[in-house]
Amino acid sequence: MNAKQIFGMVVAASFAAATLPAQAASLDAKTAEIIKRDFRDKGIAKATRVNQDELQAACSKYVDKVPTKLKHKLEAEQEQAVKWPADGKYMGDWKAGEKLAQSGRGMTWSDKPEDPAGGNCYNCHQLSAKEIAYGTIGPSLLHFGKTRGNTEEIQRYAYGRIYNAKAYNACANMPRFGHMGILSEAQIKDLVALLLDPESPVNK
Amino acid sequence: MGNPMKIRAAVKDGVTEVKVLMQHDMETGLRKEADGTLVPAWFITEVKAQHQGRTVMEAQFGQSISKNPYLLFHFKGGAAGEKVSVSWVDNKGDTRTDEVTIAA
Amino acid sequence: MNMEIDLERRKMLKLGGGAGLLALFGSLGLLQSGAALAEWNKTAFSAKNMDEALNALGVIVPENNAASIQLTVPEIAENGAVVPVTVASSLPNVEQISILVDKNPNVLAANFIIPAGTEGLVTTRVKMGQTANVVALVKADGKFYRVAKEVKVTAGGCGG
Amino acid sequence: MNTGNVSKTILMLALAASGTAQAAENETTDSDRIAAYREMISDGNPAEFDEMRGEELWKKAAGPNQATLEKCDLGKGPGVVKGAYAELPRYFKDTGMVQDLESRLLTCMTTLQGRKEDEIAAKPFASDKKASDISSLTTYVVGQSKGIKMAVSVKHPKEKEAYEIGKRIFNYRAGPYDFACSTCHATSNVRIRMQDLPNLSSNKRDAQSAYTSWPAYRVSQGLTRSFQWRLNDCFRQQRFPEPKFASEATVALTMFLAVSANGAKYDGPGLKR
Repeated sequence: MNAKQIFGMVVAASFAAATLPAQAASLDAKTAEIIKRDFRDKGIAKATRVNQDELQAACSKYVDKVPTKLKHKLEAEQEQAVKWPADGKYMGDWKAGEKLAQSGRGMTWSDKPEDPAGGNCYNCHQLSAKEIAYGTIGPSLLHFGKTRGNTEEIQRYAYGRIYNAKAYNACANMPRFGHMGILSEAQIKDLVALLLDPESPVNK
Repeated sequence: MGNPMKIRAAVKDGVTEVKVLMQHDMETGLRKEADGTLVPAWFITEVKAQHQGRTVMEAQFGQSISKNPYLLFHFKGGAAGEKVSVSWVDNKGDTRTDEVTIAA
Repeated sequence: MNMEIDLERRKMLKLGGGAGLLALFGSLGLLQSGAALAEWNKTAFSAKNMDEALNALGVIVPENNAASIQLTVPEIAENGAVVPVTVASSLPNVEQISILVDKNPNVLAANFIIPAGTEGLVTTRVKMGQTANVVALVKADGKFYRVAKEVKVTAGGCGG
Repeated sequence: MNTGNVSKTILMLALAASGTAQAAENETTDSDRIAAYREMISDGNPAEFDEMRGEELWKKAAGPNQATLEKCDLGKGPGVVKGAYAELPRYFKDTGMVQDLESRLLTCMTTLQGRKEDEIAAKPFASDKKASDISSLTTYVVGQSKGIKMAVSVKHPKEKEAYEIGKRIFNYRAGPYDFACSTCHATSNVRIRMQDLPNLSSNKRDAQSAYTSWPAYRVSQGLTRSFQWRLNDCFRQQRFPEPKFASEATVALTMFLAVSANGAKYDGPGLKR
């Protein structure tokens, strides 16, 4: 057995064991390098989309279990960036909201720039009792308004949660619909109405 | 000539089970290409299965049958080693015949 | 495929539609005496609603008969492109089994002519544009029986 | 497509049937109903046609060298196809890289047949409803591992490294929706719309059944889809840019997922909605 082989075995053994912090850091760096190199523009999905903001980087690094102090800092930053409606009104049209909630389209490389993004809500949440094809990644929102009431405080909470879920939970699964420019202010209001309007199927 | 079928036939307790999988796009005539042009109807209209020269199944298909049509049926009789043949024809006159030996 | 059959095919193409398989099987020598092939029922397969389709199939008033027809369909189909349908009947002398989808643009999906010695059982797969009723129509001893079941066609996952 | 057990087929169909007494006795969930649907379509997989096409392509002289792929080394020696997929991805000495099946096929098609990598990689997936050559070749090769236990090695340092990088890519959150693979695939018993989502990071059974059922015939598309396509379409829905075909990133991610499936019998090509 020559020195090279022995070295190879030592390296292999150290890899087989749990990765050490130094190795982890170098693997993180290498991963970032590979991702930047191996993704390319397609349609509206530009290669620069793989560049992470501070929040995305932290949630990736800690696999969504960010240390408490950093978590609070991130949440505070996200909250500060929420743009509340200038007219102080949070409720739109629940019918338009239901349409948005049904649509899972938007922002993929197969979507056209002029195609409006949907809310993707049913992908992850139960909403109207009539729609049986709902996802369970997020909590059920059936009877959301019925159980919580329709106060201004609840409206503001629902608006904020849709605008930027990460202001409430830094590594939430839910996208930041307002913050990232996926939905407009009017669209978010329509979704708030879907959740809270007593006439909405969500509350029937 | 159409693409080959996958046919399986097996006999058990005097009953032969036949499963046929055909290769065909089964275009309804209602589907549009991305550019908006209508894809013309193109589908299998008739299928016939024979065992030792005797017809054991005749099927007529419409546009609502799925792409790569599947058909399962049972007939009495049939012995291991005997043949089952299946033929189809589509609305453009294309056709295909395949044969399989009955397994035990 | 030899020249002769090609000629037959060309003839058939000119004729178009129903007589096709008849001519083909004749040319292949597959057609046995007394085993006349039913013609593809153009009127029935072009029917746009249930009544038209039943009319074209020569059905007067089908009897609802859930006991003697077992129609097996999924309650929910993840995809309307492939909906498996099995029709099995315990009735004696089953001559014909038809599968219809009430909300499809062409209501009649398939027609099976069951010779003596073949069981009253078929499985196939149909396309469904939306949530609809699948109808199994069985002709036995000259009488028609039917049974229907709803299949819910659901929205796909995240779009893929 | 198994033939034979007539009574079993009928029983299975009866159990899956709507409104049967058996089903009514227990509470049937929508997931059960979807499972019943999948069971009902599991027989007669049109992927078999793609396997046939792939086998023909494997044995057909093609490219500037007019060579077949019968001398292609998928890791178990030149020409050995049987069981090769169950051990991929793996490190290949001749290229000095960890390669998955499609990456390795690219190597063989370029070295043996003299074809241009760019041309193959430009249209690696089916388009206009027609299968691509490399995709059909993949279907053929995976079919030759059916029933064989997944045994993907991480013994070589590069294999271990690919696994570690793959795990990091799995958890990499980015894009306008902040999604990573883990957003949808790191929790058990959740679904998107009506589709159950396999937990690929901490549920061995999920990870095994998901990996071993790809490539698969997608009934909604009428096409057999490869594993590279599966990853590609996940990234599309993650709102990511496009991963380059058979790139290091996709191979590393495949490595992570394949290793997670170790021990299970490979069961593809599968049949999916």
